[in-house]
Amino acid sequence: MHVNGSYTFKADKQAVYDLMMSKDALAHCLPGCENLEEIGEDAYRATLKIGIAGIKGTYTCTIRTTEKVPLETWTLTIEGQAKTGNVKGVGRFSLADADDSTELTYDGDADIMGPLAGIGQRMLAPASRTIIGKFFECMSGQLSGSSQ
Amino acid sequence: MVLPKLVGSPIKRREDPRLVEGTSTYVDDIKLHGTLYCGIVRSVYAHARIKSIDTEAARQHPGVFAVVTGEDLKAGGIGMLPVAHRFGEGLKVPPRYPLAVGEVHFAGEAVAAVVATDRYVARDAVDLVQVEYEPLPAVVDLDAAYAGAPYVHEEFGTNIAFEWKLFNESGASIGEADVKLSQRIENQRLAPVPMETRGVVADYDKGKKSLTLWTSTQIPHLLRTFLSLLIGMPEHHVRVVAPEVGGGFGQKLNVYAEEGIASALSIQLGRPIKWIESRAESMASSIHGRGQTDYVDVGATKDGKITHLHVHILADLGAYHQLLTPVIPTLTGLMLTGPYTIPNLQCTVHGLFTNKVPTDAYRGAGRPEATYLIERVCDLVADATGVDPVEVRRRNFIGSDKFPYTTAAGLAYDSGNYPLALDKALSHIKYDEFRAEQAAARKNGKYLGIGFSTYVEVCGMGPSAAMPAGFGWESSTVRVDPTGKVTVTTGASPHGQGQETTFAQIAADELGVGVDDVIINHGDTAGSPYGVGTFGSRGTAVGGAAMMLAIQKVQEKAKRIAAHMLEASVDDITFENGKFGVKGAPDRAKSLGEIAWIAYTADTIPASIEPGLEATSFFEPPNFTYPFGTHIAFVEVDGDTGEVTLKRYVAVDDCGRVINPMIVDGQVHGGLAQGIAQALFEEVIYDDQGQLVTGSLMDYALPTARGLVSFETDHTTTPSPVNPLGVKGVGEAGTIGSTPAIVNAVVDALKPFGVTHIDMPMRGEKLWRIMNK
Amino acid sequence: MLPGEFEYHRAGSVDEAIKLIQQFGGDGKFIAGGHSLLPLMKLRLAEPAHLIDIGRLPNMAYVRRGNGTVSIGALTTHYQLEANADLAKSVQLIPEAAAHIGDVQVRNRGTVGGSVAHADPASDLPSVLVALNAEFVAKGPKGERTIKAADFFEDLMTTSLGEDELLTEIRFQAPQGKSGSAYEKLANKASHYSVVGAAAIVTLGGDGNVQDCALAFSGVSSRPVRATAVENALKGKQPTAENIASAASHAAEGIDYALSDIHASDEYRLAMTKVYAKRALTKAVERARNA
Amino acid sequence: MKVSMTVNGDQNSNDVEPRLLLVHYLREVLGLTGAHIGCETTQCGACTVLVNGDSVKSCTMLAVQADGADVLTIEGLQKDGKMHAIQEGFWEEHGLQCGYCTPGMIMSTLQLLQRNPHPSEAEIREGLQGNLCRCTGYHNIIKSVQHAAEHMKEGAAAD
Repeated sequence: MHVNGSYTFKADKQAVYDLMMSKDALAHCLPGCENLEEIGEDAYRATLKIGIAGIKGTYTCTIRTTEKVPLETWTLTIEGQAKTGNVKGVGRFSLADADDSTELTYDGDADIMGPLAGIGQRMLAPASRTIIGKFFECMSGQLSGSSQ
Repeated sequence: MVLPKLVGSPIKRREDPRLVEGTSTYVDDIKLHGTLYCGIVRSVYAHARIKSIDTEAARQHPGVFAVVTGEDLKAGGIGMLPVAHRFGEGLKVPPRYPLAVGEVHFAGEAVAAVVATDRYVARDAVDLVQVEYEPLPAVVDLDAAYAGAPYVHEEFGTNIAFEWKLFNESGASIGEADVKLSQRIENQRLAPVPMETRGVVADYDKGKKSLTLWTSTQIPHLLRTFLSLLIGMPEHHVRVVAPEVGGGFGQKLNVYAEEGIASALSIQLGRPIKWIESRAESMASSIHGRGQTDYVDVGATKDGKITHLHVHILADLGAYHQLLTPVIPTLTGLMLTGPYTIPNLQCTVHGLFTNKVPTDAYRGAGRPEATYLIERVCDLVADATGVDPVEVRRRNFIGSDKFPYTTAAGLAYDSGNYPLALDKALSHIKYDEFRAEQAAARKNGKYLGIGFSTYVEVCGMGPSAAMPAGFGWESSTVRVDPTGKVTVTTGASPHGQGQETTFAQIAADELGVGVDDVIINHGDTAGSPYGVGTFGSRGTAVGGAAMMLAIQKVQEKAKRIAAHMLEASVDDITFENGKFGVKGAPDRAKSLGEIAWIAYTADTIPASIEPGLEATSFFEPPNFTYPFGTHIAFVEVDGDTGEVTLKRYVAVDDCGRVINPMIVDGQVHGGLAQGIAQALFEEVIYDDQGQLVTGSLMDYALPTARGLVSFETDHTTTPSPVNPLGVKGVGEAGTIGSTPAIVNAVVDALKPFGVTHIDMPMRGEKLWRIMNK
Repeated sequence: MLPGEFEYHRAGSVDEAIKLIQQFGGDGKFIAGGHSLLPLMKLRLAEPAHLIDIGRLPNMAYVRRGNGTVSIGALTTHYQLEANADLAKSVQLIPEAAAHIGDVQVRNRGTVGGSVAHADPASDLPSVLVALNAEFVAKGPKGERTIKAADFFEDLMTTSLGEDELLTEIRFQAPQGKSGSAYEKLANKASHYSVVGAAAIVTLGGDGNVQDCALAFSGVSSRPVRATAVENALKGKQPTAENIASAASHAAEGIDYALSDIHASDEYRLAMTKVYAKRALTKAVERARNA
Repeated sequence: MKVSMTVNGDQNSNDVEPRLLLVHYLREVLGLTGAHIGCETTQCGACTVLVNGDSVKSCTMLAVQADGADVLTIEGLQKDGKMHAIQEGFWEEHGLQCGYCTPGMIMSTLQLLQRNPHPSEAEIREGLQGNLCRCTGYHNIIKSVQHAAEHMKEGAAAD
């Protein structure tokens, strides 16, 4: 499943980049994050409760940031396992200056393996869109929170 | 009293009272004391290496009795699942264990099994088994699988499991034909979806060291043989029972992992084990059907005579061979010329492994693909030559005086009269008026279409020598009990076809008793001679014929006993109006019951006659049968949405002699619904990672009452010479004939948009795009 | 397909139901007919630890009319809407949309409240209620409040109901004067959910022109969407076939996100909004003329 | 927890897990195996029974939700050992083959004819939309329902 989109942050590139690399921000904004443990450089293990409304799966995830070009681009890979199946998301992120703000664009693939793929296909695309949207909204909130 | 002639009458089905009253027994209705429930852990990946399986949490779960993996079963002596073994050299056969060992090759493949106190706890425990995988690249698309790496089974270095060729060509080459055309034709994957999913109850008797397996199957006897080999238990210690079976459609013509797993677990735990497949499991792990991409080149004359047919079939086998997997696309190759005299035929089949559920026989099994292809070709030739599609078919028909007829593929068609069925179908419609109505409607933006399909199928499977794994015969025992009642056992194992009725009609007529004096038993290996099963429209053509031979033996013996009773010569004994008498002395005639009593009391019969009145026969058919017919579909395509509405459907079928016209029509109706649904909407879809995205009936559409019409059925009767009943079989006719009729009708409707071919299914969006490009 | 374990509580009153849901926080779920929740639980996509059965709460299944306001109790089943003779005359699109839901058995059990609180984007009633500018009455620990339809459906399976709030009633003004309404649907062939569902209400003035109209879609986006561009294009105009078609051509405007799945692409869904807008409006106009 | 319900006129009371589906209560606890399970996602209708007079898919209802209810299953349709007119209709018109969908189909037909004693073909097709049959193509099911409608005495449907 292809996912792409963009989000505008009211901050400069450095702030947005730092935010996206921040363990604390991730721990706060990754959907249903119950713990985020560093397992290496730019690599974490986390338990995420991902879903919409009452439909949530608890995923044991590894999260890695690779191919970093500071202030420009990076790749985020999330691999998770849950009872309803496994997920793998690989997203390429990039930042661009916009008038007094920064536009983050992402482009990637999210693959769902297992029962969820077979029974939930109708909902997967809009659900991932919603979940990603919430993530950025939360991150944006972190930004304004930290500037206060 | 003159007994009514039952054969040919639409008598009500004798199996129905228990079914409409809800008192019948399907597998899940069997409840043995102490039963434990089995749940299966299935692969979430289409292709992956199993790194580890952690069963501890599941084992610790309250109510869980056992958790086993592929390695456990293998160590316990459980072997590999069987495949059709007479396919020929060069067939690549990957090993397949009931629970995967080392690697998984499709999403849904069984990886581990749990056993628990009830089905809810078993389901809980399935979630507690942790499997760690190393994902490997999945092969999904057929053209990509043919092109090369990645490979489903790395060890073969190719995805091509086999190559199969037909070549019969002489004279001018296709390049010299007046008209040449090429078409890529897809025949999408389908799920059989019997309303009852599969299910198993395995019960091991420690004292007798024997196993009874109740399973929803079409082939209890073959299953018993293969199961004994799979689990290493002597065959005579295994009993297989097919209780009431809620539809098969080929999906239950197989030997499945769970039959072995439940058996192994019952032996291990000494308790009855029940496993009932969920619908999601059924969609993701029981066999699928169809799945071909066909590249077709056609040569024809200007006036629509097809001279050359060259076909390259890419057949989607899925990840493994099930019982008959590689055979199915070769049936397509053999039936490519349909009811037509096409002199030059070339066909190459490449059977391809993909990381998907294995394909195998689904209602029609290879023949719907052939019929779809050639009937599409007829319309393509009509388009290219300007000859009317009906006329193209007429010009290419094998003449009714040419039978038996050997086709370019080498098959000997038994009997047929194709123009007769076509004419009869045309007599139901007003073709010219429709064309005028269609032209007028088009001017108003209304798109009406008519589609024809004049098919022939190969049925009555079949002579053993021509069958992929032999086993082309069928058996039956006919016993007249001392009170004159008749107990028939048949090796065929019907599952909705109504043979408890049709066989009783035949037996009652032939033995001079009432239909209620006959009972037809089937589906229990302990209670019948070894048999084969019900599939390939063979139940009556082969199973009924076997019963007929046994009846004839009983009749002969009854005559000998009657001769003794009547103090006459056997040669003078007649059998009329249900009684055995002496020529010229009808008042002295004896009923079957009177004879049976003497046969069993046996104190008055001479030593030259064995006691009892029973006979067993095995019937080996000398040839297949070839039913045929003409189907005509009327559709309307919504110009705004592309949605197709079926307006009318006419089916004229010839299945040889008809035993029960009501049942024959019922078989046709059901087949039509399945064939129509393939044309319009049924489709198994995998994503590019090999995940099944049509994994439930929320996404895999089955036909409902609302989307169909009442069908107009009619028949011609051309008896088959290859069996003593003259029957041909009708179980698959509707499915085979209808798919191309619908597609041809939709393409016909969209002629104004310049299309000549549309791949199935005819989804609204697809047609909308054609109309709005 | 068997649900996981949970504790079951049967609420005897609305207050008790709210008390229970408060007690269990995010681990509790209301269940009425269960036709949205139980399938998810059987697939183990939803695993609430506590089910609070509100299916027997008294006096919550009704359709009432007074002073032009129609009130529908949250426990009213789809079948009760489908078979309501008064609605069939006054607000045709409600029984019409209800009759499009699932099948007879589903309509016998499924409730209006359960369906809209679940907010499946492909279910039929949400767009109907959005077109009707309905109000949703929610009761929670802090008392009762009403939520406007435009604010009720927030996103995919997400409403503005609080976790501890219970939807008790839906109400709206029945269209007045020379009005007609219709619901037209392109259904998914497997699930019967809407690929596109169009809910239209048209009121004609004395001059025969469209005095007021409302149009909303199910199935197209993550939540029901209102087609204001179509409404504006048709208001004040004669409801001729040309004018309806011309207005309907704006149907996809303002839909910033369209669903796309194996049954229909976003492009097709958006195109079908125009077709179904036309069909629903045409039918509504016809009914308004005969009102 | 404890559930009590009247099934086919008989009073039953049992202790069950809250998660037990009604269909499993009927089949496993009461031994009434006429209602079948065919899809589990509320599409096929093989598990259809009447609860308080309404046809429902018993695989999408918890047994505890039916506490106190009056349930009618296929086993309760016969009166004095005689088939119900709908059962007769399905038998007469060959409205079944493998029989797996049949009990649900018959219970849906009962609901249909209770609400509409003389349905048109289109109304029958609509009324049976919630029941899938893979064998008959519905052709003879339509005829079976018509046969039943003709032979059901006025008021008999409500029995």
